[in-house]
Amino acid sequence: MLETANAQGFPLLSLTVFLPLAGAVLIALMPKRHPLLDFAIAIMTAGAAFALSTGMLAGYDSDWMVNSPRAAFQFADPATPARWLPGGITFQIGVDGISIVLVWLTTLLSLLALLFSATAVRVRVREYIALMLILETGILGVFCALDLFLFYVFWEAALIPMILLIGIWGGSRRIYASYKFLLYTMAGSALMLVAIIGLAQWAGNGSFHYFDVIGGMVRPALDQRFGIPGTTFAMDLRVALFAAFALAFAVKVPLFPFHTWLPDAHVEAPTAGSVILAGVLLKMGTYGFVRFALPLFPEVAHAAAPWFLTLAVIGIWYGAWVAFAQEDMKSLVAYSSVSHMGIIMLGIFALNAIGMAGGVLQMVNHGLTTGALFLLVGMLYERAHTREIAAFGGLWSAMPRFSVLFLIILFASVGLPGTNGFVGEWLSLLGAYQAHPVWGILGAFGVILGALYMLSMFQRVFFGPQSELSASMTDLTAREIAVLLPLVVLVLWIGIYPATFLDPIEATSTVWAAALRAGAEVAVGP
Amino acid sequence: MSAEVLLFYVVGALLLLSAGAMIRSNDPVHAALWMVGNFLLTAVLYLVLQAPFIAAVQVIVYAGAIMVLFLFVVMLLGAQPMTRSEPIAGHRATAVFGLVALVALLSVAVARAPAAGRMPPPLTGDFGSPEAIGQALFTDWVLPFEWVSLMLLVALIGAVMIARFGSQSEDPEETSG
Amino acid sequence: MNAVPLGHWLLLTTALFGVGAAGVLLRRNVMIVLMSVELMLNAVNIALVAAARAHGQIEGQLFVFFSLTVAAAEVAVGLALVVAIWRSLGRTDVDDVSVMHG
Amino acid sequence: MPTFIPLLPLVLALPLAGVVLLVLFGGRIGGRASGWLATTMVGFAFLLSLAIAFEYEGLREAPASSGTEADHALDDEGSHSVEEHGASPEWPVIERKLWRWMRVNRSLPLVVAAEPLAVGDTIDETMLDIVDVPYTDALGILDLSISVHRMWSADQALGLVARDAIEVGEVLSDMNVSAGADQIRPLGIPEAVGDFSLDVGLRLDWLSVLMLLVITGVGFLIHIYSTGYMAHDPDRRRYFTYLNLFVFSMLVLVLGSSFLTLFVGWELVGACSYLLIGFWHRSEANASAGRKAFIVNRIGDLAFLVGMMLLWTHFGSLAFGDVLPRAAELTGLAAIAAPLLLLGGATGKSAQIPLYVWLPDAMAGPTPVSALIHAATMVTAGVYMIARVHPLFDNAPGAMAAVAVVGGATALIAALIALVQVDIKRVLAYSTVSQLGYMFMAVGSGAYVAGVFHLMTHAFFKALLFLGAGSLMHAMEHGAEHAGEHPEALDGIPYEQDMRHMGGLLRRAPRTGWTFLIGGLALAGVFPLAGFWSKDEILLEVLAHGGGLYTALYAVGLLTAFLTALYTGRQLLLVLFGEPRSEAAAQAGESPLSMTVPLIVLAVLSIVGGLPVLSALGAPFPERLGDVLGHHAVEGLDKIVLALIASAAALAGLGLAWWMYGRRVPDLGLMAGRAGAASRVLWGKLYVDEAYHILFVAPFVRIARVLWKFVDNGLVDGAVNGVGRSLLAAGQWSRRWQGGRVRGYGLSILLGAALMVAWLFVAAP
Repeated sequence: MLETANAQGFPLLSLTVFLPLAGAVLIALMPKRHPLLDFAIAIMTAGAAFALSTGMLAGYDSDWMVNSPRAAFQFADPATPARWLPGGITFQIGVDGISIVLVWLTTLLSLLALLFSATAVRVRVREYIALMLILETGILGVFCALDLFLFYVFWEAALIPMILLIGIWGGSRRIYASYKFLLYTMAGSALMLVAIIGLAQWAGNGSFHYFDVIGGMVRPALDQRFGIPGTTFAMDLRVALFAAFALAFAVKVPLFPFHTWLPDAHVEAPTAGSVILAGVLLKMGTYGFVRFALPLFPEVAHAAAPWFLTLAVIGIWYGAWVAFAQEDMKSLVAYSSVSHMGIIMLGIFALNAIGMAGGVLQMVNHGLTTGALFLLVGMLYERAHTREIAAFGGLWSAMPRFSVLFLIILFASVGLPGTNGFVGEWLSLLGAYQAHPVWGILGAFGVILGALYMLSMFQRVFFGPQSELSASMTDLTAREIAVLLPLVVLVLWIGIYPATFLDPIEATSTVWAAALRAGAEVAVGP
Repeated sequence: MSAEVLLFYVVGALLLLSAGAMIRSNDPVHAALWMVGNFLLTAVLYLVLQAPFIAAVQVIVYAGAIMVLFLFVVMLLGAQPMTRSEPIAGHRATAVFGLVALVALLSVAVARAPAAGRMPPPLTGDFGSPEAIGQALFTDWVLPFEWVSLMLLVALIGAVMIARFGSQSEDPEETSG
Repeated sequence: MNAVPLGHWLLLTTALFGVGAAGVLLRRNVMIVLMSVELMLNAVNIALVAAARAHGQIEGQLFVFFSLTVAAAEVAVGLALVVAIWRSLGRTDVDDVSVMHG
Repeated sequence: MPTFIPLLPLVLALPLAGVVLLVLFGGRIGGRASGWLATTMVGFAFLLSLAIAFEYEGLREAPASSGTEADHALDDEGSHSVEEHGASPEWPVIERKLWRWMRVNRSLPLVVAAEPLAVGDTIDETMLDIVDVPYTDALGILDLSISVHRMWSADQALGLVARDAIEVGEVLSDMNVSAGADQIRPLGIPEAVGDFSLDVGLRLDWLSVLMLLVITGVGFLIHIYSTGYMAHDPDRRRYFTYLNLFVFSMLVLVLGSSFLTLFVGWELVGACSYLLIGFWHRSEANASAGRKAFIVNRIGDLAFLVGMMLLWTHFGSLAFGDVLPRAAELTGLAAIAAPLLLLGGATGKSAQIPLYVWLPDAMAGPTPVSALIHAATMVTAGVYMIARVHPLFDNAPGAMAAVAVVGGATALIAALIALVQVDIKRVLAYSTVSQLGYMFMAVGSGAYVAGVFHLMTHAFFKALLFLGAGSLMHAMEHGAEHAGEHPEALDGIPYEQDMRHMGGLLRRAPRTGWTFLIGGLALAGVFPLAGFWSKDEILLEVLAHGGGLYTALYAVGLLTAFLTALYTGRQLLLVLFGEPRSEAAAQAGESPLSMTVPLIVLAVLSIVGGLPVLSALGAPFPERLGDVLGHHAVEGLDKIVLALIASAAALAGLGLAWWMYGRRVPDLGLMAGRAGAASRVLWGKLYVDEAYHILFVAPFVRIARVLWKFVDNGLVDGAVNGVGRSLLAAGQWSRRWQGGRVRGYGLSILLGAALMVAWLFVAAP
């Protein structure tokens, strides 16, 4: 059914997705406690997954049959959907230009987080590593699933290890934080399951496969548009289904009023958990919008866009503003995520190719910069055992290398040209401006607000008279630099030559944006 | 105002008073004594209602047998200190509210019922007499009567079993912790 | 006025029933709770007899007879339970008896 | 055959290579070598720029054959020449694409049936026209929907370039397969503006050549100076890294061939400025000054960003070569909004009202930084930008007037504030703001050449003044060391910067002193120094523009010229002449050659930099600039008379300064705002900082805390936790009723009974 450009008959994608899981199983089967061996297995499997995804990113053909959303999917595995469970549930995974960059980001950040954890975690190391690997598989599955039910399974599967990571290895309020995270997410996704089942029944003719469902969603509108007697799909039902999806994704993003789980989860999570959480887990929400909520309900999306744009703008302002008042570095970065995710949502709900491409690229960027920021804060925390901004000051003299790396990442976070942040923000804002100028302008204020809180924090931590604590700090070790350096290089790479990532993204988002627009037009009628 | 009416109001008031005193007693012995008084006043009301047989049974069974049972058990258990705290938050308030609501609703229902104003008809001489009751009991109602006797037997055996097994199987020390 | 209408009797029994119910709900001493249950039964009995009188039908009194019997059985079993509880717990507070076993 | 012009990217690469080398190996080679490495890089960049400039001069050609030579000259396929609008330029505009930066919304092939199809037909390639349109509309959707209904025997996507034969189902034939552009029309859904492709490219014309020379030339001198000035700083390596990065960024700004490339440099220089102002980061004040500069700049940048979005929405491109020739196509609100937004960006970068507040504070950085970034190059970026995009401003006279008014007001106010300053660098800082206002006045009058001309001469003499000030501070420190005592710091100003402690330094540090004097006189506009020519040109153009507003601006300009001469004369008298007013000044010593040689070079440039005769010798102004910015002939005004008026204003200012400060020993007690209300207000810098603090900063900080503590933790999270808690409480409460307690069940029965009775009332009243 699905012909792909990269069908070599070799299950490249499945291997990437399930290798980490296999690593976790292997670690669980290891008879004795050899933390070093466990780490070796974990890093080897995560590294192999990273290598495979790098190969796929390089092998992704951006120009192959670019004019159909379906055709954008490559590396599909198996080539035709396999029956998985009774009731029309199939198994098929594949990537288009949007998924492939997120898959790559996931494997990269998982590998780096594992490398970082080699010294950071001291209790229950085995379980920790295994959970990280399971988490990786879950997230990868979310980005690849081509069956709605499969997507839901991965979606929930990614949730559980994260909760355990926060709840077991977290800070002092870890139980509260993990419960809050769990309940928020579950409350969001429960309705999504209902919507998925409904869609399979009403739109997919009993099939849960993505293409069947999306085709079924558009079909009645097409029939009506061309005067063919056929099924109809009531608008209020569409709205309700869209709302169910949107709620699940909005919680995950998180969109403005649903964000309060994020600071708690971030502050309590172990560093590697924060990296994954901010780096890729949040992207599951925005990805969900791009992959499901928008294409399945183009006309509802168009109608609802002003509301989402408004929430996104509120999130940009609000997250930045609240971040400015933070006293804990980690919660500052957490609130900055709320702000940055707002920019991504702004780009996505511009519903045009530029905004969507910018939004997706910004997902990658935010994963890199925020992941790096959490790593940096984690490295500081390992030394100082505090993240309180006021405890530091004058850190630059004590940790010059750390400071320089922090500075580069900070510039990326505030979207300085030459770093990745600028490319993504610019495209997102431009797309939003093109769709709705007022929201584009209001969102652009994030440029100032981001500089405000980031530079204030940077000044208080790195500049000024040296505090006692700062004076006792030692600079980064070679291993820590090795963890950070890939991120710094990527930050500059994407800033200067984004085509590596932007080409697959734009090839796909251009098609999707066209399809979205056409879908909305067809549904509304001339 | 006839003696019947007078008795109704006086005895009715006393009945309610004794009931209230009973449920307000802290000492179960006092409560039991108030209950006896209550039962005896009830018997008087039965007499007013032309039910001498029931009145007699009331005195014998309730004020006699059941009363003695209660007193026995009370004596057996001895005086026990009672805590006044409520384990269920809001129980007391909810209970009072529910009681007032139920009594008020029932009162209104009774007052509005068509039969509320019904006056007792004049009666034949043997209404409520032992003969009349015996007649009915052993003709039309003989089956229920036998069932009830069987039930009494079951209750008797059950009571004995409960009391006995309770002493055998349960060790206070085992469950106290 | 030389007779009492049925409504008055019923109001009286309603009040008496309420007092009994209050005893059941508000008291914790199991003995008094049991007595309050008797009070409620008694109220119902009076209502039955009053209805029998008002309708001139003997069946009301028969019901009371049965209910007295049942009450006797109930008291017997109830008190046996109280004794059993007391033996196992050493207390007879109704709120202590909240689990089915042990 | 040009050999150097294709090497243009190398000019950028040299300072960037300096940055990379310093980051990677700076630690190993040490501070001194780091300094010389950086200097060498910029030096080579300067030499290359010179070569490019000379070569570009040789590309002059007859208008008819415009562009062809450049095409031949650059065999690189990314290079091409673009013909500018306007009066037949004599030099080609050379653009060179380096790489594609961003590409979005690519054109997609659309399949349209060439002939109607019938049921059962088989499509093959010959039957389909593949049309290149921005997007495929419904086709992607169609193929999805059809696959569900299994209309396609091959189950193949429709419209997918028809590589394989496809059997047509009846649905498709009903649609006539032309479900493309003609049947489906936009329905109020914003339409995408075509292919968005953005290249990183360079653009060479006289404007960028001039800027190139100024940046690398002055930059080179300041690098040399810095090796002396920073000789004892342990963090030299970091300093020179930043400095090289700055030069690179500034070159990106002026060489960029599109708005977005310009913006890259625009923001990067801001970041470098942030880093360099806060270079001595141990002091909280320096770090705050850097942050303030960055954030105020970002406010301007936001306007610039929005302006770019607006332009892109209208033109679908941000390349200068695409937008500027079509500037006249902008009409209505966009025509005025676009230049005004760009002006907003310029006010931030070039420290104009209302965003000028960062520049005086920026003097916290090392003095060479003040000279390079905050006087000669970065702050003039706004002027450069307006000149660069001048067709947009030409298209909107209202925006032009706004530029001129902003410039005039800034020039006057900053000059007034400069009158009372006692910090040698602050006088220069406000002077810079004021002179930038002058340039804005010029470009706001359409006199782009005059503005850029003043930009250049100002770069010479203001860099000279700042470097001289740095050298004098050096001399004071030297003197204080010699004397063994540090003069007391007054009003929180370091003694070595406080003019009240100076005096008579001309004798103690003659090389520095004389060059500082030359710079000061050039700033005051004394004939025949560089400042005279450019200032005169600006005043002339403003008056020539005509109209009441511009006549008033001419008066403002004249008044500012007078004030400029006044505060400059005051500074020169206080610093160089009279008796030393402290031991440090009395024993001050001259700076090393590495510092004074750049001063001498700049002094020479300040003397000859404005001479009209240079133009004939091939200097890039003003005729050659006119090639890019439009020739402007002033008629009907007597140039000589106007020049005399301007000179009179300058001399009057100097004279008044002498009368107040040179005639007798100046009264130090009256300085720093102690000479009456007016001076107090000026000393307080008109309380603009305080007003901004009360209006913006303080509310922002307070609202941030309220949002966090009250709104986020209280309301938003409280609502969530409240839902959770109430659910929990409901659970806890109801759990008790099910806890096996008899009376609980009893009460339930009772309530149930009550409800049933009540229901009976409702159901059967």
